[in-house]
Amino acid sequence: MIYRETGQFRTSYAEDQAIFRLRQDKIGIAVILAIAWIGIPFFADEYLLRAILVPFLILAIAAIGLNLLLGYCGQISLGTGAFMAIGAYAAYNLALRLPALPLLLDFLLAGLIAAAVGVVFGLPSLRIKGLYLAVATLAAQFFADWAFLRLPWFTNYTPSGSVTAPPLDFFGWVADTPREKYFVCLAFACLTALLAKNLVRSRIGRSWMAIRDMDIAAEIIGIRPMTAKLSAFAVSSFVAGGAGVLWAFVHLGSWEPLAFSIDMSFRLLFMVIIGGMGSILGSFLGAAFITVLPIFLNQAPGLVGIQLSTAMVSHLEFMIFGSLIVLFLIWEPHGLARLWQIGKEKMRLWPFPY
Amino acid sequence: MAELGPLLEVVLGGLMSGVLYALVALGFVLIFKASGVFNFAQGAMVLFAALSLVRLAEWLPFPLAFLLTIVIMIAVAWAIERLVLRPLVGQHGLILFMATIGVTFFLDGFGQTIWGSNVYQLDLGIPASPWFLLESLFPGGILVSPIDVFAAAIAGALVLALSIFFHSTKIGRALRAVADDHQAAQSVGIPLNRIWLIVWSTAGIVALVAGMAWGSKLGVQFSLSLIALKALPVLILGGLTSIPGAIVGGLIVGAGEKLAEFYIGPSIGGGIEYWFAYVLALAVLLVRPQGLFGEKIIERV
Amino acid sequence: MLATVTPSPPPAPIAQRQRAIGEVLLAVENISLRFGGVRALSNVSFDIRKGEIRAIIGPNGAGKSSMLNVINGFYHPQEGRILWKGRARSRMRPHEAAKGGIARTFQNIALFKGMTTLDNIMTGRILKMRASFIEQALYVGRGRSEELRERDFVERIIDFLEIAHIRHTPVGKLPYGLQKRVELARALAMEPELLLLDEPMAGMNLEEKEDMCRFILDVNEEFGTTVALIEHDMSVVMDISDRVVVLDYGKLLADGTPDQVRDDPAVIAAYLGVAHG
Amino acid sequence: MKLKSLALAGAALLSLVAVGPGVAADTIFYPHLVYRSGAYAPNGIPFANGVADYVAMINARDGGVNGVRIELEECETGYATDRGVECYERLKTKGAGAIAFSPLSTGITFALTEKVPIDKIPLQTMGYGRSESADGRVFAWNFPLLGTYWSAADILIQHVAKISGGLRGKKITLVYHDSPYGKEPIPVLQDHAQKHGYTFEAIPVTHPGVEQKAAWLKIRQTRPDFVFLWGWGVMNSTAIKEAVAVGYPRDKMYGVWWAAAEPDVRPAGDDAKGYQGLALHPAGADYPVHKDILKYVYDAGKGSGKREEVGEVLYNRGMIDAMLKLEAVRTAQKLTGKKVVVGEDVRLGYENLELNAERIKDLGFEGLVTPLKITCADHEGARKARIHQWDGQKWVFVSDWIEADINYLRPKVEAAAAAYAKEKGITPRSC
Repeated sequence: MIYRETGQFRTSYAEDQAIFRLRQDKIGIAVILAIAWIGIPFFADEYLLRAILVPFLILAIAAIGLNLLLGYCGQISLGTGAFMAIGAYAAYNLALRLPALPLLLDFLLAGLIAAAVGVVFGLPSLRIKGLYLAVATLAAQFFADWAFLRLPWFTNYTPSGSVTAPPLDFFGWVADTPREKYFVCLAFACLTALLAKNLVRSRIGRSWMAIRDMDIAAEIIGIRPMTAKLSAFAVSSFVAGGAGVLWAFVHLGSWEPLAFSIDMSFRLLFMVIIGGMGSILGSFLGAAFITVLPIFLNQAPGLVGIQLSTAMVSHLEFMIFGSLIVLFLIWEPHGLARLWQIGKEKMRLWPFPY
Repeated sequence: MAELGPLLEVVLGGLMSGVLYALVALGFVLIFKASGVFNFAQGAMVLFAALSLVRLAEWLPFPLAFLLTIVIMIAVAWAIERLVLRPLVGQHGLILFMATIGVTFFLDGFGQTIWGSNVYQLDLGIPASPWFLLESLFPGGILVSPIDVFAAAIAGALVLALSIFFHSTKIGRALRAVADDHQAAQSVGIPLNRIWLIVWSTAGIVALVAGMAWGSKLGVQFSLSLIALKALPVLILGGLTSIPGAIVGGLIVGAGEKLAEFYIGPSIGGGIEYWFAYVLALAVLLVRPQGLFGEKIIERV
Repeated sequence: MLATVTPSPPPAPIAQRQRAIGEVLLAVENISLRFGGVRALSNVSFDIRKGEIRAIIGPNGAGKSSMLNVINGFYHPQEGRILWKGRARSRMRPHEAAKGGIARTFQNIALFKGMTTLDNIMTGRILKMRASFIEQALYVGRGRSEELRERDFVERIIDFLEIAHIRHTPVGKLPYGLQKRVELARALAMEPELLLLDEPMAGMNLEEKEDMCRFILDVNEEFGTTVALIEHDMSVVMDISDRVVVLDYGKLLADGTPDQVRDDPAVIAAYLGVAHG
Repeated sequence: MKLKSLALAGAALLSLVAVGPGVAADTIFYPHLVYRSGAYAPNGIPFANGVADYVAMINARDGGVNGVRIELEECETGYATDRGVECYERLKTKGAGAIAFSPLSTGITFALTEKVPIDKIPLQTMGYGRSESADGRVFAWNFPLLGTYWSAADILIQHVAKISGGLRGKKITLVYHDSPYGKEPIPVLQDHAQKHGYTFEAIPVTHPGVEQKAAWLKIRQTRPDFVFLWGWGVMNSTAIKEAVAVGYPRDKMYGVWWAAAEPDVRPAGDDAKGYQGLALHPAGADYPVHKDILKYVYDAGKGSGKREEVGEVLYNRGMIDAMLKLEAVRTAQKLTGKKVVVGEDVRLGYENLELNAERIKDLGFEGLVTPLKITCADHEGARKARIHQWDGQKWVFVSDWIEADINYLRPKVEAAAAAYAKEKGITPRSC
């Protein structure tokens, strides 16, 4: 009875075009934002902030990046980790070599550099499709892994190859407590989500979806496949690059190329599939799920009195991820986001389901 | 002459590695040809098969363990066909591909759960010490590894067996019909499900052979599943649907990456074989999107 | 839900015009198209005049769809040329044809199945939108105003084609007839000068066909859009088209008014034994 | 239905993650980062078992350290840095608070080095980690006990110089895991090359290390006098197999102490015979401490691995790792007078840790470890190793204890530590 649209009339197309059309949705998002900005920082302990929420938010950003490409434009990428790495190392080098630049500008430039590289590796998408593209993006992944490992300039010739981020100094405000870092990530996540949502409901987003659904039909309505695909690669890589900067600077602090290996790319792919392809909300749900599941598997059996070995838990994690991917692809390709939506529809009709 | 020796050795060593890549790529091609699925799980199947064999052989005589492993691989193929492919029939290739990534993770976890995570030695009784050929011509001779020769022989035999299977048996002809046109094949009364089961089982057995070759070389361990990643560019290079393509692609990648590593690598930091195959495949893709041996993709409107 | 919406006035008045056939809009000259050894079109020439409804008919495999594909740039003929508004066109890609003012629908519906009816039709307005990337990302300036303006335009097409009730439905879930209508709407949203319709009425029942005929005629009348259509239903073709081109085995068999074509002995011969409609 | 169960599962998940199972506050909390699956599991498992069994034995035999029970919790890192950081964040405040961390990964060590000073938790990196962290004045929270990679490199060079009567004109090739771990010894080996006059070449092997053909063909071509192997996990056994395949003599190969254990040689079978490596401690299960472990843990059916694997090289190393940590705890208890100690106390314990021969004997480790003394300035404590050789069945010592040259290494450690201090704005403590 609560989730109802009866009596809510939209009297202009502007209202009908809004991101959240129903009053209940507006209230819902306001509550969630209030919890995220006021509630969580108030009661969350350091562990929750540092080990769960910060990585969750950063991975959600990266997942949005991949989702724009895979879920909206239909171009698969197995190299998201590479673009995160490019962002991270670009920001590191900018901060190191151009200390005069403010950190925020470093972040932005790092994202742009990732976007530029993304376009380069997106070029094959003009000639090749689907599975072949997976190989092209894998090439990006392996090449980036190698470059940051073997070309010492990128790591400022540190003997170990491991680099350390500078302090998070935003125009004099230094984020060093977990709470402050959480705010930084939250701000970026909100901003990314909003911008991504705006893009996908604008011309550019529609041209991506047109390419995804039927590239031939897209062409006949005047969409240039090159522009659409490359812009998707650029935006996706920009977002992934930004997420990489946060992952390195905020979450890890000190890192090596392995932090952005193919495992990271696969994890992000899983987030998008499980969360929901073609859904910004899904990126958050997927990121939450993938972040929390290992921790859950670690702790749940102990609570109900079953002793699972660490190895078993880790193998279980593999098996559960694998099965879930298959299950979601079979039953609900639009993932958790779609399930959430179905839930809302049910609420809308409740208590009269017909 | 002194310069030629190492060059020959590198090429030879590369070609031998290439044979191993080709063995893995072969499994991919079989499945792609018959079911249009780009089976990312092939590498996981290699690992699973090798693990099963090596662990079963610990308490069974080897031939029995081998047969039992074949049974296991057929069971795996059946499960994949039944639980993953059938519900997804008719879906976009990308969806199927992602589903096989799911299968990969499942098999990796499952394999380690029941068989363990250690490095297991797979001793097929092949001497590991190298042979040195043509010692009169080159100082130190040309080094050849018996395991590599064995693997190459196995791969050759397997390709031969598969060709006979495809061209001279009834099932083989049915398989080729399916590869050409699913609907047409079905309309002349070939049960697609059974065909798929046969193909996946064959791919499972190819995985077992590949696992034996790799396992006897490197030991059987989790990392075997990563060779799937090496087989991908081989596949792209050779064309997704061509068995000779897989072999030739494997040889090119194997020899090419070892040569590149050996001669170019040191000057740009080394380790370039990590990506060389991919960049090579990418370059080929841009020139010839269907791969060296693949059928030309004609787009119909 | 949107019944109470009061549409704002249209941004630009659509010119009312008399149904008069104008000058040549598009001319195909000596077009030959081969796939490997197969000849799809050989030496075909005809023209389409501004404002007319031009039908292309012929038995299955006559090369009708190939002809449309040549016109909007999917296929590049080995010989011959195409004159668009009197200017010879070199090889062009379909999106360039779209930019030039050619829109089309497909025999097997080519909608964006994952998007709603509204979004599908909105894609037809992509060429009319100019907002920069930043404006779109921030949903400000032209990013916002264009969305609203084009939404308004699209709503008028939605009203025109009577599909307001399925506005927010993903098109994949719509029945066949409605999908065809949405596809027409998307093509109309492009405000094309030339509209290519590939069997717009295939697989429809009588009532749906009548609706579709009405829409095509209205489009032609109200918007002044030139229409070239492929159709199997002879009665429809004879009723609505101004001129008819008949193709057979990739060759031009006849060209003229419906009456002329109907009485052409060559056409009658070609159609003997072929079911009409 | 699907939805309802999903919602329920979600709620359960969240509540679990937020709260987690409690750990009694009157126990000592021992977090343990392990890898029991993936490419590095073959080496991760025996080490983890050694730690788990030793802690279980102390709990069973003594009821914990000075009667305070130890609560051990494992967290799987898969040798991945981000997973390691997540584990650290999760476990650091659990129970009464973590006593110390041992990530068993140089990459994770690098990441945690930035975090431990803030959280005030010691980082025990026995036989690995950042070499310059031996300087306790700058790295107040890092304890690279028993020897860093710089020490390891120095010991290896001393050994090969001794057996070949000088290294002038010789060739030494390092085959290393391309990660912070593998790169760590390079500066010392390069520096020695100038001093001793040998040619040095380093060949990287990319994670996880199954592609080494080109590396070994190169070695076949250049024929170095010695090959040092700085590998981990499946890379080690692959290296030995490739060495066999190119006919490089195994007895010219020397592994670091992480590349000289049973999982490294066994997959190569008989061909591994003659392979040598550094040993921080002997292998074997006939020390008093093993008898207690077998008696209190395995006889009670609580062993974490197979009985016959007790006493393997990495098992023993895990055991020693746990023992040193618990001795630091014991020292901390004595110094602070507290029963339940946490990270900050344990650091005090580390910096006053002294194990003399007598104490080692009491602990049942006689012959397993050499005496060590950690001070505020020296966090390494001891820097000795022996060379052992695989005879096809077991490891046999072929050298006596060799001690790294502190007079040579210390200035390098201090210089590197000073550079780090400058970069991070740390004021070194005066010890």
